[in-house]
Formats: sequence, structure tokens, C-alpha cells
Amino acid sequence: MDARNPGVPVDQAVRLAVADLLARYVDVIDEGRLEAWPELFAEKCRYLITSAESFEEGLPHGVIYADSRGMLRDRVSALREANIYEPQRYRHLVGPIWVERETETTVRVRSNFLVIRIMHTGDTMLFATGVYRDLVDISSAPYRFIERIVVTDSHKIDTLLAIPL
Amino acid sequence: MDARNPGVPVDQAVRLAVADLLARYVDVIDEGRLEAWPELFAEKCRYLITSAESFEEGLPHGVIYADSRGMLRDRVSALREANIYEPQRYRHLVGPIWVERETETTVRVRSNFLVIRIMHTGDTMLFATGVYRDLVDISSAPYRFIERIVVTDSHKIDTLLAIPL
Amino acid sequence: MDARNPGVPVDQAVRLAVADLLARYVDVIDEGRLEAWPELFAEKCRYLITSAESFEEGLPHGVIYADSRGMLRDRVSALREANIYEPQRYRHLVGPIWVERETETTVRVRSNFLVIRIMHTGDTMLFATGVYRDLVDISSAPYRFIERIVVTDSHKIDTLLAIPL
Amino acid sequence: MQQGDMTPVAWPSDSLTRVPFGLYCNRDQYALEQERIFNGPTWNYLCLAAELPRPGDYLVSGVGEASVIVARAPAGELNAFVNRCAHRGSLLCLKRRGHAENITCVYHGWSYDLAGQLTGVSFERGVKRQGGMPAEFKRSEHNLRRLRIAEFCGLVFGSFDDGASELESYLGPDIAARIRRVLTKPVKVLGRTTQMLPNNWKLYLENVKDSYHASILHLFFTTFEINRLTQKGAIIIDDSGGHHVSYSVADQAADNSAYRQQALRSNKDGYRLEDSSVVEAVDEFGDGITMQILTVFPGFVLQQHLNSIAVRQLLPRGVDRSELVWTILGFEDDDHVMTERRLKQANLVGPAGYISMEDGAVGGFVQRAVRGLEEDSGVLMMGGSDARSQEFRTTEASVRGFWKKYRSLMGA
Amino acid sequence: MQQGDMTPVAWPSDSLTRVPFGLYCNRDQYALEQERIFNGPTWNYLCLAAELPRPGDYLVSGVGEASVIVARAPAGELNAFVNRCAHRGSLLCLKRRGHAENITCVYHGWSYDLAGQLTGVSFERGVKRQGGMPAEFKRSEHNLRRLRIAEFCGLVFGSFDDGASELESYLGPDIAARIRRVLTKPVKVLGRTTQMLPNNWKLYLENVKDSYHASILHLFFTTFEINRLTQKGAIIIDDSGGHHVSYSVADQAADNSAYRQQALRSNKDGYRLEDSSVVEAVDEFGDGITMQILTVFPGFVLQQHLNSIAVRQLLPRGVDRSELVWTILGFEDDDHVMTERRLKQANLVGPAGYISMEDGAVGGFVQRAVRGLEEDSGVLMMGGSDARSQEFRTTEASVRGFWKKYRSLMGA
Amino acid sequence: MQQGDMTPVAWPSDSLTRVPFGLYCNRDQYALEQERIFNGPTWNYLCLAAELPRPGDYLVSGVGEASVIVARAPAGELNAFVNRCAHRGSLLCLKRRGHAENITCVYHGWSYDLAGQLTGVSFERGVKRQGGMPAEFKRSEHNLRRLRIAEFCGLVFGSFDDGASELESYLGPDIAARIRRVLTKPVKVLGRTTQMLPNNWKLYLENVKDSYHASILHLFFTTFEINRLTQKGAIIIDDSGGHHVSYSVADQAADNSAYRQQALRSNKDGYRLEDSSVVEAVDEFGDGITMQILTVFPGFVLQQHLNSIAVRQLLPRGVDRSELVWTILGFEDDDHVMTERRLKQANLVGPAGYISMEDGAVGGFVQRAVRGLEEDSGVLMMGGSDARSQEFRTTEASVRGFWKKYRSLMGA
Ligand code: FES
Ligand code: FES
Ligand code: FES
Ligand SMILES: [Fe+3]
Ligand SMILES: [Fe+3]
Ligand SMILES: [Fe+3]
Repeated sequence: MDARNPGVPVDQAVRLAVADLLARYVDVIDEGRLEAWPELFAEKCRYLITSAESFEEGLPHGVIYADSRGMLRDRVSALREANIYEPQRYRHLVGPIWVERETETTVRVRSNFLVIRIMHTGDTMLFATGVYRDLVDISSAPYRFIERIVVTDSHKIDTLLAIPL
Repeated sequence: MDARNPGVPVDQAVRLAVADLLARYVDVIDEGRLEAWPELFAEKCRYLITSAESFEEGLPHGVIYADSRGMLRDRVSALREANIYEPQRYRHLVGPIWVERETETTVRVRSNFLVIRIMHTGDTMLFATGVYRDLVDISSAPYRFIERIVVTDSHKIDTLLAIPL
Repeated sequence: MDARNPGVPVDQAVRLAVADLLARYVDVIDEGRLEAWPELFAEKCRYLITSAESFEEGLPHGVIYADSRGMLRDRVSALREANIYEPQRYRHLVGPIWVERETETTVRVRSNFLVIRIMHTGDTMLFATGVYRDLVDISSAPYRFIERIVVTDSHKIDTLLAIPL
Repeated sequence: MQQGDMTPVAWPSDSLTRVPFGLYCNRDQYALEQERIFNGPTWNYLCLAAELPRPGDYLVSGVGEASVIVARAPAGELNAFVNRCAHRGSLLCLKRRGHAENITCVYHGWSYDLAGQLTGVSFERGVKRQGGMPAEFKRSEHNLRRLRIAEFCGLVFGSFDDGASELESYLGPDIAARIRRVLTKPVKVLGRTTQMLPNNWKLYLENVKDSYHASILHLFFTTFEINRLTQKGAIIIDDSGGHHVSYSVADQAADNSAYRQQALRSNKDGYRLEDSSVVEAVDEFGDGITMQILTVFPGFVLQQHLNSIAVRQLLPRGVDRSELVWTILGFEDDDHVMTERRLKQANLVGPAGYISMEDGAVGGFVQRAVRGLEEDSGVLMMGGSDARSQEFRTTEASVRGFWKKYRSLMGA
Repeated sequence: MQQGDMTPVAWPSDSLTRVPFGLYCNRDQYALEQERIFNGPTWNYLCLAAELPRPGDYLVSGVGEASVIVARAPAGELNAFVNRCAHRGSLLCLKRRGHAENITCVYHGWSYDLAGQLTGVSFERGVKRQGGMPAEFKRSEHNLRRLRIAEFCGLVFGSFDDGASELESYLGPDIAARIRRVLTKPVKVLGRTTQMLPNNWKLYLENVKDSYHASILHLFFTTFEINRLTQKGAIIIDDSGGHHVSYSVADQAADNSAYRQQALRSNKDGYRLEDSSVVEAVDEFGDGITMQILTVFPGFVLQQHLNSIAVRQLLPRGVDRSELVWTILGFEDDDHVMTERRLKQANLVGPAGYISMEDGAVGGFVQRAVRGLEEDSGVLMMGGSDARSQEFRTTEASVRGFWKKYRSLMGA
Repeated sequence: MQQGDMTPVAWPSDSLTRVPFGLYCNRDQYALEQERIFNGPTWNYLCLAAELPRPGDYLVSGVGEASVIVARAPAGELNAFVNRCAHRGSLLCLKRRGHAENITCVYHGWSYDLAGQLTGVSFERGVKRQGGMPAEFKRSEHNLRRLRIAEFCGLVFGSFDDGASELESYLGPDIAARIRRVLTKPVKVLGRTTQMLPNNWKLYLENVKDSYHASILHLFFTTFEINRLTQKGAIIIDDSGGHHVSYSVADQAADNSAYRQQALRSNKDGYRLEDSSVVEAVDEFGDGITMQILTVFPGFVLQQHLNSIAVRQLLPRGVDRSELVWTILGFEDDDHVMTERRLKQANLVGPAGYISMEDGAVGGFVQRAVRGLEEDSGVLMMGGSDARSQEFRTTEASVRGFWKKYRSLMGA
């Protein structure tokens, strides 16, 4: 259950299925299967990358902002077809995960993340850290993200952010 | 069960509750709710930050050393009221977790940790890594730390250590 | 279950025992009990450290390559008896873990890893990231590695690789 | 640093068409730029007046490598001074922005008013008549080093040098007019992000001024006809050469054959968006200009891509590193729909921007390529050899303008 | 590095009251400091004699950027020599401390005795009468570069320079007496920690010598009346200016009005501890001195805060980086209660110390603030312009003393 | 960088037996090496011809700090040119290897053929008769900077300098013969790895040339009698001194008493492998040579340890950092058994190699040990003072040879 207040209990099966969704998210990105990434979201969804500073200040802008699965698919096709960037990959580590019941069919999830970026040159850097703030649809399997707000601890981004976090 | 020797088995429910305690610890620090941090410890407790080198050499000193929940509360109020340091936050990643039965009412827990420090300037660094060596009171919910020894792999600390690890 | 295709389901008990094997692996290395490391492998086994670039190109060479538990034991005795390197330790973080049924008695496991190297001088660096690609014998407890392919994201190795990843 | 032992990079000739690569990696050159450009007779963007609405508001900005505080004094005027205590040199403000009556140094408690004047010295008279400051100590001689400050269309600029002409004449009429075109009314900050560039600061400014690359490096421009060199548009360069504007006008009928001949990578006609809201724009300025990019020497950018408006501040952070501070803007009177529109179009710009992503990396490509062979030079011949305004954008005139201004300041 | 092409930072005048910021970031200055200060006629703290109890014990310490081995020879005396093989220059000791009969280089197996004398050369006569060393090779010409070594109150110092006066006269009688006051009997190491400082080494040493900041930057001093400038106390400075002592005496009755007038941030009367054991002290030296801080030029600190005793070694690690090695001490005859007391009071000091935490950061505040504007200077006028001992601590005399010594060595 | 303000490190004498440590950490020295050695009259290993089998294949390699493209042109010949666009200097190839008809720059779309000739300039004639390149612009004046290229036994070398003699005469007959000995037939790449060395490039090359350390630092050599100084073997050095070969011949009967006398750490007779397949070799070259290590100045290594064959490319990456690119080889006609043998024996070499692991660290030991005391010198007296081929390996002749060549190029 959520660390801050007991809230409504969430049973173990839901926790495992949520952890599985978060793991699939990492897998599609780290293994470069970006085409599968939008499919982890609901058709009508919200994806935002912002910084802790902006998030706490209540600024609405995000370096990436999408409010439909279509926009996520466009992001992937742009990366495949349009944008120029050096070959690179991410390696995610995620956890702990905090799950809290929101409604009958949704849960609020928070999780710490760390993203390492590895360039084709072999140069490796700690690229981003922060918290995933998710609203997850648990009404049917497989679970999907209704909302994923990626709150990075730093407002600095090195060089460019091509692959989504 | 502990990785080194089978020891007395620890059931899954205890493991989950221990994992939850460790997750709450991360949450209160990374989210800046330090006032909740001492409440994760027993009234009579021991908190020590030392290095692997000192720990193995048996030196008793720690850069932070407390033997009561009151001392932990004082540490928090000093950070709030007294000490000057630039705005900064931590991001913890923890795991694996090894749990071993100690007595009827306590378990020994070890876990790997990694702490990233993010300054208000956005500058991010790998601040500390090491092992948490805990003694946890499982006699009643919520579980509490009787002892948490933070053994950092490095004896070097960058600039200052304000927020507890 | 594996993130890519449902495959054959793997029950929770197997997942936990696999996670325990992966945790033991981390423990013996990070705590410097290297003599216990080969014992986590089957007598006839395969251990390979390669890079994502080489792995994808299908190059067979690895910076470490062993096809018997004896070769793993030799690696340990060489580190103890023969090779000169500065005192250093690793700190592993592992996860998520993806488990997929292979046969009656084996499972395929993938997991993200991050290895921090800490020198005796206290200097700390992000040493390696990547994926463990394992074939695990689950026919009897304790589970053992039949194959562990360590695929590092970077083809660059700093200074030397003494302790196995 | 002492000018004495500095040897700047030599230029092959007076021509602006050859630029030595050594300028991007030479440490002496970099040190001299701090003195002669950022601390010299230039105006450096500091912040938006809108970021400091109330007396007592302050924020930390920068000029070159120097940290600078901008504060609104009780009387309402803005002041700028270095973020360094006049006593032993500690940073004064440790947060990016805040509100205060006066500024007190954490080290020894000296305090300053919001004009940077020293108002308090701890134990100035000592304790029990012992110690403290000698008779010859005068607070008035220990105020914070001030910058000149000037505001234009809500943009706040500062200068270390009394020799710099007034801001508006520094900008010149054409650039000023183009700033007025966009900043017509009170703005609202929608977001901020900072991009760390792996290259010398000049490589980024050249890139922004470079109208030649836009439609070639960035696919979105061409495919969605936001901007192509075949569209109507022009380059405006001020007399000093240091400032520029490049803009283009919507033109569906534009003849694309030029592109087909070029068979450019960036010209993929088949390419379409599934959700096109990211480029659904309104002509809010009523002049059909879909893209206007504007620079003020040495480190300011004002950008309008469709309805995405942003200012960018460029700060050098070492010979091969720069910091690019983005502030994403809307207007105070935007309704919800307009704000949503701007937020979606913001996907076009910034570190993850569909049409600006590449600009964050390409400077690093040059920085890495010059290593080991600094003695060679790059070429700037497109569109001739001068640095004058032109009715077309297949030119490197604005980049030559940058070097014209640069050389006049560096005395090279 | 060759002195030839080094241009040190120029001083505005002979006065000690103006310190150019360039001294903290100039690379040539830094290189010259290695030669003229750390390798020059100074004594540099290496370790405690108690850390090397038995013959054969050795440890790796440093002088400036150089790595230095300290070893106890069979006869019992201590030796110090560079941790670099006389053959091709490999580090000899790869661990921080150990025990050995002799020191063998891993690279080609040359071995040295614990006085640094070359005792073995692999294949010196070659193999089968082939190869090996020529006739003119003399082992005696290839010993390790030795340092002079001297011990005082169990503190071990080393010097590269035969010109340095004897340690005790280098310290002077007053400083020596103040070391004796604390190190009265055999010590015991309670712990070690190393703090990486984001600043030039001089900024840290200035901070320790700076009696002016103590009660202003550090709240604990004032609130718990461990030390305030209104308490009794004094500054002692040796004739060279390089060494200092600052101390204060418990004084509950002290008039706090001076603080109230100042209305300093650090003066929060309401502030109390829930568990005060961290400041429950005994007057172990019987003189009521609650705080004594002592420095020996260029990089040694001996600290007594209540019952918390520690030595600190300052090592430069680049123009903007330093390493501060803490050794936390008790005495061999401490009982369990006394040890527990020291361990709790240790919360006051070190990288997480209630009263020293800020000192780890403030040097970095200056380091960052000087960027881009190195030509300016800081001010040191508090308490006058000289560098003499004083009965009060509202003065910067000890800091001026540092610069007096520094300039005499740097020839500036 | 301009030669004008560079001051190289001074040598104590003309002798090759004293090497100043400053050579490993002086920045001016490093900058001059780029000009005089890597961009000078030397041949630098680029790749294997086998890595570029088909016309259109290209890869990115390096010479010193410069990034270099090697490509196979349609006609089949190999070309090398800098990986930097002739326009504004962007990197051209962003991947380590690939296949293309021509090379197009992402920045402004200029394109080049596989000989580095400029074949296309975007909008060269402008758009609608506006802009574009002026009349005086000639493509032929803007080709990529080419390197001379030469191939020997499938090894591809490049040179920036027309003054360098032909590759085979640069190598000399003895070195050439020793390369032919190993590279007798078409090779197959088994793997690649890159090792980042924490030291100046010269320290690594010295290490490889240093036949003195091999049997002392590396235990495996001695214990498994793969190579000991008591075995038969020799050193071959070319006339310039820059290239060398060291080899040894299997010799079970070798008298080990020399080692026993030395009582070297590396001589542990009790030490045995549980699975010895890692050292089970076949004498594939039929001459009983178990180990041959060969260097070509300034940065190439060809290694044969038993059946483990590899080439190494050394690239400087700053005064105290180097990149060592390993390519592990087999032959095209190897059967499965032979490949398995090579893969297992590969455990002997590389960053985790039983007998080469230490070489990745020892250069860093020297790099760290010279800090703060750069004015001292290392000693190279083993085996005399000259740099000639010798029938024994208890000598530092090959290392002296390196400095002989180095000094002739650096003019010191
Ligand atoms: S440095 Fe600011 S008050 Fe002393
Ligand atoms: S470097 Fe020490 S023996 Fe050669
Ligand atoms: S830099 Fe290559 S085309 Fe302009
Ligand atoms: Fe662009
Ligand atoms: Fe202090
Ligand atoms: Fe070797």
C-alpha cells in the first residue's frame, strides 16, 4: 500500500500485475522495441516529462507532452523516420514501487527510477533520475497507463532527449 | 532467507512487510518528509553511518551516530532550523534484500543501496553506495528499525552529508 | 511472465526462487565471497561476458569465457593467487527480472543490472550496465545457472575487469 | 586570468568566409571571451521582467560564467549585481529564485539591499570595543559589483560595460521591431528546462543563426511545410552583424521541385502524423509568419514556431560545454484552448523537440571532429562573403555576421 | 612542470587586506604552490605515530599532490619517502596501510627496505650472463626520494626541503604549547572519514583560520553557547603568520545583547535539543576551554570541540578540488562512558557535523562565485591589517597571517 | 593550438636511460605530440582490410585524437580521410561501421564519394536564382582531408604526412617478417573490446615494449611456462628504434633456479589450474614460439600468446587517458575446435586477461605516482644504454628504442 497513508488496501495480485506493467515498460524501451511502447497506454492517455522543480511550481509544460496514444505513436515514428541522433540506448532501474487504490478500476502508482544512457561510442552516463507518477487502469488484463507523469529530479538534460524516459 | 546460510526460514508475509518498511524509509527521505523519518525507528534505537573500511576495521565512530529516536528528531530539526546547505534531494534505489530470522520478534536484514544526490542547480551525482545492515522489530505492525547501520562502500563523502542516507 | 510474449506461465514460487538465485549471485560478489560464486553454476555451464554490440553482431568472443565450473574456480584462484589489482569492490543493483519457461526443468531469465565499482581509494564509478541472459536449472533446489551471458551495454571497460560482473 | 599570457587563435585572413576550428577548443581564447565579450560592451539577456512581479522578488541568472542576481527593489525598479559577496566572495543567493527584503551572506552575515548596496557588516564595531572594522573601512566602498540593466518588451538585459550603447540602439530598429512583433502583451511562463550542450557556446549560436541547415537537418520543417527554403522568407541582420532574424511565411503552393532535385534525406513526402494536433496552429500575429527565429549577440534567442514561443539564454560553461536555459512562454490572456495548443506545439522545440532535437547534438559533432586537427578552418561561402540582410535564406550571412561582431570585440 | 612558463597571479599591493580571487582558480599558481609550498620549506602532517605501532607497519599519506609512504623501520624509527618506484615510477604501496618487511614494486620487482633504500633489483646480473644492469649502475643512487621526518606529541610531519627549520621552531612556542595542551597522552583512533571539498585548498584553510565566521555561519555554536564571539577567548598567531590557534572559554553569563543587536540568523533563542547528550561534555583538560582550533601551515588542523578531538589533513587535488582527511581521536585510557561521549559529540564535526557541515560547502560557494570575474579581490579588514595575536576573535588576523606566510614562500 | 606558445618538457641529457616524468603529464607536450607524431611522418594502424570486404563498406577509426573514416571505394581500393565535413566541420559518420554509396553530412547535406571528394552541395545554385555558392566556389577545393593509406598483411595503416617513407620500409625487414609470420592467411574477427586506460598513451606503449616486466608482473607467464626470461627468446628492434618484437620459445627444461634465487612473487610452483583448457595450445606456426608481441610506432600492437591472436590500437584521449581498441582474431579456415581453443585462450588477454590484466592498471600507477613531483626522471639502464636487437630479454632496449624514435620526431 502507499507509504504515506494506509488508504484502501491493494491486494498482492494487483501489486504483481502493476509491477509487471512497469517491467514491460522498461523492457520495450531498453530493448529498443519502441513500437510496443504506445501499446502500454490507454487510447486516451496522458504522458508528460517534467522536472521536480516545474512539477512543484505547477508549470504545465513538459519536454514531451502527449494526450493520446496516437501522439505516442507519432513520437516513435519521428524517432524512426525523421529525427537524427546518434545510436544510443537506455538502461532503467526501477523501485521501490508504491501502489494505492484510486477507484474500483484504477490505482495510483509511484516508483523511483534511474536511467543510464549508453552511446554507441560506449560512453555511459547517469542520464536521469526521478519518480514515475502513474494512474493505471486495472479493469482488465493487461493493465494500461491512463497517465504517466515522469518527474525528473534535475531540470538539466544532457545534449538531447530522444528516446522517451 | 539469507543468502549465506539457510538459517531459520522467514515467511513471505514477513518479507513483504520488511520490504514495505524499507520502501517507506526511501519514501520519507526522497520526498523530503524528514519529520516522518525518526518514526520508522524504535524509541530506543541505533543509527550509524560508517564506511566499509571502518566497519571492517571495527572502528566505532560514524559520521552520524544516534542511539535514540530523540537524536534522530534533533537531526531533522537541525536540518530544518540550524544548518545551512544548498537545496538538494536524494533518489534511492534499494535491493536485493536479504532477510534472516534473529529472534521471535526480530529479523536481520541486509540490502544494497545506491543514493543519487541532485542539487537545486540540477547537477546530479552518484553520492553513495553500500549496504543497509538492519535489525527490525517485527513484533507488531508497523515494523520498526531497532538498528540501522549504513555501511558506505567509499570512505569519501562529497562536500557534505546533510540529509541522512 | 516474459514481457515479449505470454509464453508458458511460470508460477510465483519459481519466480521467487529465481529471484533468490539472482540475489545470492549479487551477495557472493559484493561481499567478496568469490569462492562461493562458482557453486551457483551447474558443473557443465557457460559463463560469458560480452557487449551488446558484439552480442548483436554474433561475435563469439567474451572478455571472460568459461564452459565449466572448474574454469570459474580457476578464475577465482587466479584473482586470489596470481593477479595483481588494487583492492576494489562492486555494488550490484538488479531488476526488473523477466522469467520465461523454457523446458520442464529450465527457465530463461533476463534481468537489468548496474554495477558500481568502488576502489580502496574511495573513488567510485558507474562501472557497467546491461542485461543478464540466463538459463536456469530449476529441477532441484537450490537453482543453478546452466548459462549466464552478461551483455554489457558499453563495449568500453575502464582500466581492467578483475572481479566477474 | 591575466591578459598578459593569453595567445588568442590567429585568423587566416580578414575574410569572414574562413573560420579556424581552434576557436572552439582553445583555452586562452575562451578566457579572453569572458573579458572582451561577456564582460565587454555587450547586452546579455538576464530574465523576463514578468518573472519578478513584486518588489523583493529576486532570481539568479548569469552573464558568461559569472553568476548574477536580478532583484526588484522596493521602489519597483530592477537591479542586477554579481552573486558574490564583496567581503570574501561567497555566493549570496543559493536558490534560483526567491523573495527577500535584503540579501544576507551566509558566511559572515554581511547584508545588502536589493540595489546591491552594503547595509550591514556583522560586528562592524567589534565586541566590547574590541576588534571590528578599522576607521578607514567605508561600507560605500564595498557594494556589490553592479551591472547596467535595461528592459525591452519585458526582456531584461544587463551589461558590465559602461561603453555599451543603449540597449535599443544596440539592438537596432529592425531587430527591435521583430521583438515587438512577438512580445505584444504580458507573457506567462509555461515551463522551463535547461539543456547541457556538449560544445563551445559559439557553435550553438552559429547553429541558430544558420538558416542554411534548417530545412536540411530538420525533417519536420520540410515535411509539414512549416518552413522550407522554397517558402517566402528573409534574413535580417543588424549593422553590427551580431543580431539576426530569420523568418518564413506559410506558402502551400511553394514549388517543391527544388527539393526533389536535391533528393534530400529530409524530404519524405509520404510521412504523416497520426495525431496532427502537434502542428495545428492559429495565425496569432496575423501576418502568416509560421516561423521567426531571432538572436541578440552574444547569447539570446527569441523563437516563434507556429504558436510555440520561447526565449533561450546561452551560457558558456567551459571551452567545450554550454548551458542553454529554455523558458517556454504563453500570454497572460491565453484561454485554456490556446494554452493546450502551445503545450502540444512545445513538442516541436526543446531538448526533445521534433524540430530542434538535432541542434542539441550537432554542436557536439563539430566539437568532437575538431580534436587533433585544430589548425584547419571551416567555410562560410553560402550566399557570398558579406553579412547583410537578404531576401532569401540559402545563405550563411547571419553566421558571417556573428563573426564580424565577434572579431570587432576580440580585436582580431 | 617548468617554472619558466609559469605566470603567478599578481597582488594589488603589499597589504594583506586585499586577496585577488584569481589565486583560487589559476592553474599556474596551483603548479607553483606544489613546488614552493608543499615541496618547499614547510612541514606537512603525515599521520599519527600511533597509527604505526610496530616495526614493519606502513601507511600511505600525501604531501600536496605527491603520494608519500610512512613506515616504521625495524629499529623502530619512522621514515617517509615518496610512494613511487625509483625505476620507472610505479606506485609502490597500493593499500592505505599495511605491514611488511620490505617494499616490493609490482612492476619489475625492485625492492626497498623500510628506509626507502634500494635492496633488490630483479635480474640485476641478467640471466645466464646476458642482460642485467651495466657496471655503472649503483643501487645507492636509486633509493626512494626521502622526506625529512619529525614527530611532535605523536603527530608525524614530513618535509621535502632541507631548508625548513626544525619542526618545533617551525611551530613556535605558542603553537607547540597548544598542541601539548590537547595531546597529553596516548591517543586511540575512533574513526576516519574523507571529505572531498569542491574548492581550492586555500579556501578551506582560510575558513578554519577565520574566527569571524564561526558564530555566524554555525548556529550550534551560538545557541548552545559552545562558542560565541562574546565569550572569552583569543587568537594566537605565530611569528611567521602561518599557524594559529583560536579558543573560547565557557561563559554562561556572557552578555548576549551584542547578538540581539545583530539579529543574526544564527541566534535563535528558542531552539533546543530533544536529546542533549550530543553536547553533554566534561572539562577534561581542566581549563574550561570548550573549543580550541589550531592550524599548522600549510595543511594541518587539530580540533577540540568539547570532548570531540580530531586531526584533519588537507590535500590539494586540483585547482578547484581538495581532500580533507579526518581522523577522530580518543585517548587510550578512555573508559566506555568517555568513548560513548566522544562518539556522540562527533555528531558536531565532520562532513555531517552540526557545527562543521557548512564549512564543507562554503569554500565551494566562493569557488563558484569567482568564475568569470577572477580579476576582483576579497577584503580582509576585520580587526585591522596586521597578523598578530589578539585577545578577541572579531578579527581576520589569522587569515591575514596565512597570506603573510603564503606570500613569503611564493615570493609575491 | 599554436606551436608558438608550447614549451615541451626538457630532457636531462641525450642519453636514453633517463626519462623525465613530466612527459606523462605536461599538456603542451601532449599537444605537440598530436602535431609531430600522430599527424607527423608516422604510420598509424587504422583497421583490418577484412573488416571492409565489400565496396561501400566503411568504418570509423582514429589517428591520435583525430577521427578518421576508412572506406572501400567502388573500384575496390581503400581510402582514408578525416571524419569531419569540409564545410563547418561536423562529424560525418555517426556509427562505428556501415555501408554506403556516398557519405552525406547531416548538418547541411554536403555529400562526398568514398574517396572523400566533395560531390554534392545542397542548394549550391541557391533557390530560384537566389543565394547559393558564389562563382569562386570550387568543389575540388573542398574535399575531405585525406590520409595516405597502405596495407600490409591485411593490416591497414594511414599517414597524414607525405614525408613518411613507404610503409614496408617504415616497418623494416625484420618487423615485416614477424608480421608475416603470424598473419599468414585470411583472418576472421572473433570479438572486439575497448579498454580505457587511466594513463598517458606512452606509458602503455612502454609497457608493451618492456620485456623486463613480463615474467615478473604476470604470474601466468612463469607458472605455466608460457614465457619466462630463462626461456629462449629474443628482442628485435628496427633501426629507428620505434618498432619491436619480443618472443619466447617453449622450453620445459629451462633452468628455473634463476627464479628461485629471485624468490619472485610471481614464481609459485604450487599453483595449478583445475581446467587447463585455457592454456592447451597447438603449435600452429610450427616454430615452437609460444609468445610473440610486436609493436609498430606509435600505437599498434600485434600479439600472439599461444593460439590467442589479437591486434590492439592505442589512441590518446588526453594527457592522462588512452583508449585501447582490441580486435580478437582467428583465421577464416579455423574449424570449430580451433575457434573454441582461441576463445578459451582469449581468457589470457584483454581487460580481464590472466596475463594482461595488470597492464591495464600499471600505467595508471605511474600516472598517479608522478603527480606533484614531475621534475624527477625514471631509469632505463637494464641491458645497457642502446636500443639494439638482443638475444636476451632482461633488457629495456625496446623501451629505449621507443624514446629514440620519439625524440627524433619531437626534435628533443
Ligand atoms: S563572504 Fe560574505 S560575509 Fe564574508
Ligand atoms: S617501476 Fe618499480 S620495479 Fe620497475
Ligand atoms: S557541416 Fe557538413 S554540410 Fe555543413
Ligand atoms: Fe536547427
Ligand atoms: Fe566553520
Ligand atoms: Fe605486460
